[in-house]
Amino acid sequence: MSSELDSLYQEIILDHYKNPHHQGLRDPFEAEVHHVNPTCGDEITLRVHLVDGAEGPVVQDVSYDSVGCSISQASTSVMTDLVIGKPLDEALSVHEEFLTLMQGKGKVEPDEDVLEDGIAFAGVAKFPARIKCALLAWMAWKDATTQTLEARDG
Amino acid sequence: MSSELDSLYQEIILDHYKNPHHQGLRDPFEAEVHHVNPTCGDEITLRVHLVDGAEGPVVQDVSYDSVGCSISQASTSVMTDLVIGKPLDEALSVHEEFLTLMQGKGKVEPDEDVLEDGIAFAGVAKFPARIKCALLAWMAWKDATTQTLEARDG
Amino acid sequence: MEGLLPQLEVVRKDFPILTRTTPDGSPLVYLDSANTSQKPQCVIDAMVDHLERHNANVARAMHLLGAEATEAFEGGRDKVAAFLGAPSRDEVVLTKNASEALNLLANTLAWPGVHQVGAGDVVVTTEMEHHSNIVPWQLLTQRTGAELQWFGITDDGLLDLSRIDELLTERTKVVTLTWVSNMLGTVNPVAEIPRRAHEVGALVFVDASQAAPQLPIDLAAMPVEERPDALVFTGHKTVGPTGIGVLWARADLLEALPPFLGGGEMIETVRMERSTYASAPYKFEAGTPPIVEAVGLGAALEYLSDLGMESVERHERTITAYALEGLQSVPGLRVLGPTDAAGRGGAIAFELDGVHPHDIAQVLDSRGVAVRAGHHCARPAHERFGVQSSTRMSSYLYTTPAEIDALVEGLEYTRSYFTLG
Amino acid sequence: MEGLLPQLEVVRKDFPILTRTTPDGSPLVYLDSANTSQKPQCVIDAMVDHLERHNANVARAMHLLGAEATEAFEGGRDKVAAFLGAPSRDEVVLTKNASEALNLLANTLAWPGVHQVGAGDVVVTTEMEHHSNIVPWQLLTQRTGAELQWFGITDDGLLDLSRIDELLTERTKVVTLTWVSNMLGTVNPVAEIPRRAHEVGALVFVDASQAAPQLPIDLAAMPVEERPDALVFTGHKTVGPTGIGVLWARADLLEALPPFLGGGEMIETVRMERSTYASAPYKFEAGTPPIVEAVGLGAALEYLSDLGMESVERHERTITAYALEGLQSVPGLRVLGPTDAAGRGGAIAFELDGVHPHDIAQVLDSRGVAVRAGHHCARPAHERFGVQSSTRMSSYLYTTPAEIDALVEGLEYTRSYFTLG
Ligand SMILES: Cc1ncc(COP(=O)(O)O)c(C=O)c1O
Ligand SMILES: Cc1ncc(COP(=O)(O)O)c(C=O)c1O
Repeated sequence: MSSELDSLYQEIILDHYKNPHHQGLRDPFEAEVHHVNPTCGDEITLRVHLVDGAEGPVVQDVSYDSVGCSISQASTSVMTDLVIGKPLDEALSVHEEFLTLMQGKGKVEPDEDVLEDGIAFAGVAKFPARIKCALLAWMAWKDATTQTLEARDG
Repeated sequence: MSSELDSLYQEIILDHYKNPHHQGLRDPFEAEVHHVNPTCGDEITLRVHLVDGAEGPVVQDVSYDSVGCSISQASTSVMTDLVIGKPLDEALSVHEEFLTLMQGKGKVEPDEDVLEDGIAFAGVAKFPARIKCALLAWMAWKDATTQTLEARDG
Repeated sequence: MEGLLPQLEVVRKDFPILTRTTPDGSPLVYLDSANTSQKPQCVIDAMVDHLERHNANVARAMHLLGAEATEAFEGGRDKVAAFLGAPSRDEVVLTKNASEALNLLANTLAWPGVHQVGAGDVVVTTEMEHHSNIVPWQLLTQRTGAELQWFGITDDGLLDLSRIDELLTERTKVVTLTWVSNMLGTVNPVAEIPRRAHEVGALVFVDASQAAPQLPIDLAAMPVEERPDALVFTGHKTVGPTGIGVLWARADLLEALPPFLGGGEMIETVRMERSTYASAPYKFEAGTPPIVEAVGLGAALEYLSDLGMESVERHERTITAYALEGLQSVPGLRVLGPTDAAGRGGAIAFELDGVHPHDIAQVLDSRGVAVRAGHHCARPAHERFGVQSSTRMSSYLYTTPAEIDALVEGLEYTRSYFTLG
Repeated sequence: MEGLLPQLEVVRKDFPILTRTTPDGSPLVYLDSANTSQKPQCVIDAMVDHLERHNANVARAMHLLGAEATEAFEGGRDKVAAFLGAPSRDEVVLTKNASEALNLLANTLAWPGVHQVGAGDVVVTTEMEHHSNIVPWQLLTQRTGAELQWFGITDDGLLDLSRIDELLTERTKVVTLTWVSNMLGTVNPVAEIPRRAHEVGALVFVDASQAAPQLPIDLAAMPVEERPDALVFTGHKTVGPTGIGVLWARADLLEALPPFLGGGEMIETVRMERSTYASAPYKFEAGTPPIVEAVGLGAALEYLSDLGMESVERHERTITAYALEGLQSVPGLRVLGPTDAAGRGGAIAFELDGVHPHDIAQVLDSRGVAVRAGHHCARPAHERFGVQSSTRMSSYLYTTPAEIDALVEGLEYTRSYFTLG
């Protein structure tokens, strides 16, 4: 019983939950989005700040304000660690990798070099009801990023 | 097999079906109604002509135009035989009696003194899908009669 | 324990799913019955028998199976009418769920007819409704220019009647409210509100989705001025199948409302230019109705009546009292809604300090205890209490005191796992 | 006989009801499958297993049973998507029947949105539609001031395309038509009409209620300009249960339509003042969906796919050809609709001189042969042929040539009973 639970609630997840990184809403930002998990009401407001780097856009900052369960809060914190400071291309491929892990029904082997603390969510993929929790912030980030790029191009 | 069928398609019914009484739409009339059996599309247009008798209204004429199956056509013919010329009160109680017979699931013993040829429909009560056929004209007559009375009173 | 259903262990045997265990072998403790109830064997058997032996389409079929299926389907309607004490069986419209029944009412009021709702009219709902009794009225009022107003909730979780005179005026065309809250458990004054609303000429609709499973209902016995004009419930919460709901409405209201969905079965005559409609209830049942579902629902309501709704109610009250006591013994736990079982239904929503409802539900689930976490389709009521979501346990006629003990132990464990762990 | 399903007798064993007999012992000859189909054991078993072991509400439940029920329900949606070759599973909305799916389309087009239908706009249907594809459009056009027009029927029972240029103009906002007629059996040109209608910018909706049981459908394989914008069918005619229907519509159409029914599951956030909605398909699935029905429908469509829809189609054609031949051997019998099995579905409506359809159906029923009598929810098509009602036989994958023989013999007997007797 506890072992099943422990595979979900990894130490890393509980740590991020108790001490989330990059919390709060900060300026400057190009896009702000509000996402909701309609099943449970968990919510996140998230801002993205991109700057131009030598080889394309770089994720300068991601700031947020959110209410949610341990999984969604920890996932938000881990996500900011993983994308802030990265070239956008690289951040987007981390996003892809995380998505693949979550949709893998617990059968995908996570790559620690890419996902770092994110590998702790491998266990979540076995709990279909919680996958949405783990993805809430990632989806919000993707959405805000897309909006930022569209605003630039348009 | 045939005996079950024969209990439905009594000789009397088939006779009325082949040679329906009082057919056609006639003047004068006080109310004309159009009823439909939505299940199968059977239709009847029916007129009622009431006159005042010594002890209340008398059913002077019931005339009709209809399309329908053997049961509905025969039932219309029998109905006109039973109500035309009768004091309205008496006609209404024949109507009641016929209704009771039809809703009796084949367990009501018909009274030949009241229902005359109508007793042939006792078998129909055992065929739920056909009860509506047998009642189409009776319901139309009741409706037209009610409309006539309301127009008088109103 | 006094007040439980007699022979509770025998009753539990009627429900095959209650013998299920979790992957690691814990027995299932199902405390999510306000979400959906479990089904007794007799309901399943009735559906199987229908599908294996009597299946046909209804009304329009004249053959042996058609007659049997029609009798079975209309028999379901008769059983619903009997269960509600409906003045007439023709007042019972079978829908797909309670939500459709509420939308049927809201939707038909948008179109021309004596009850049409338009600009300047007011529709009144409450802050403790299920979303299915809020959103249809938002759509109606937004689309017609009418105004939506609502009763609030007191700090104790009761309907706040202090503004009743402002809410019920001659502008008020509709008052719609839940009999029993699916989140707070509150039992609302469903005699007083109809009486007051009828005085100003409003229609009153009652959402009995949580009441029908738990309380005896007898529409015919209600004084006319206190009887709602329409009442809805849903099959799957009364030990029946999904795919079927019930709208009861008084005959002349059904007659006065314009059609909702158009199609087969609801017509009298169809010409390309225009159609005429069948009379109620058929006018509101376009297309092939939920036939096997009506058979299942009929069996379900008979099952409940055989147990006796008074006994079911007493059982629910008893378990609810025991649960309220047990829950409040957990440190840091706060019950949302009335804490006295006497005037309350069996849904108990609560918060536990420092642990998110998802995480509570997850830990409980790992011990085989099934509860619901989230806003339970009652987000405004959550907002009223300043919480974003809650955990909800809900018992039913098959719930035992031991299952409540398992919940309380699970909550103690959750605390230790999360806040102290 | 060439073209029948291989192992037809084994297939028949899958359908428990086919072993039924009438009270006097005649075997059941079920020729009313266009009305509703019979159910194979695997469908019934899937539903029972769900109710006995996995029943819970979906989406909102986080516990073991909730996860299992959600997976089973969404698995049903996946199977529907696969059966239709839908470009995306999120384009599959589960309704209560085909009628609701058609009303969903007609109803949402009444309200503000890019596709809103209003005064001056034209909606085009056909004279051979089921009432469920006529009445919703009458309601829409009457309520919005738009105009309803329709394709007629040729003497041979085909869609009359001679007025197509008048019907499809830049005023035309919607064209809705049946793929296969439930009365005449006609198979309509469902590639040509969408192509032509799309040229004038109209939306095209296809009623596949009779097509889905009989023909392979592959939406993704259709050229975009010939693909309808939406397509509906109903569970109970594809060996699935009642209480479930399917609306497939392209993703951006679903996104553009305003909500239909409001309530639980279809929302994103609810505040008393206003709500935001979930994305498709959930936006159109208010309230508890047909869960056990989705499980049953999934099993049904898998059953059909396992047999192979090409084989089912071949079987239907073969039986239909044999039936057309047999029926036309009966003196005084006139088939309504195409008499060549090649381009036709399995419903065959006919008249028999001097005997009313009710009486035909009654005599046949006394011999265990189940057919339908009436207007089959296609009154305008009957009116077109100057008949008030007809008798209809309709075969399906379990129909044998011997059953057709029983029908033909029964018709001979009917003649003798009525016209000569
Ligand atoms: C062509 C056609 N369209 C629509 C329907 C309506 O289906 P349902 O009654 O399941 O809504 C039917 C069947 O009755 C049909 O044959
Ligand atoms: C109070 C209340 N009203 C309405 C509903 C909606 O019922 P359904 O989802 O079956 O339409 C529910 C249950 O979800 C409920 O608890």
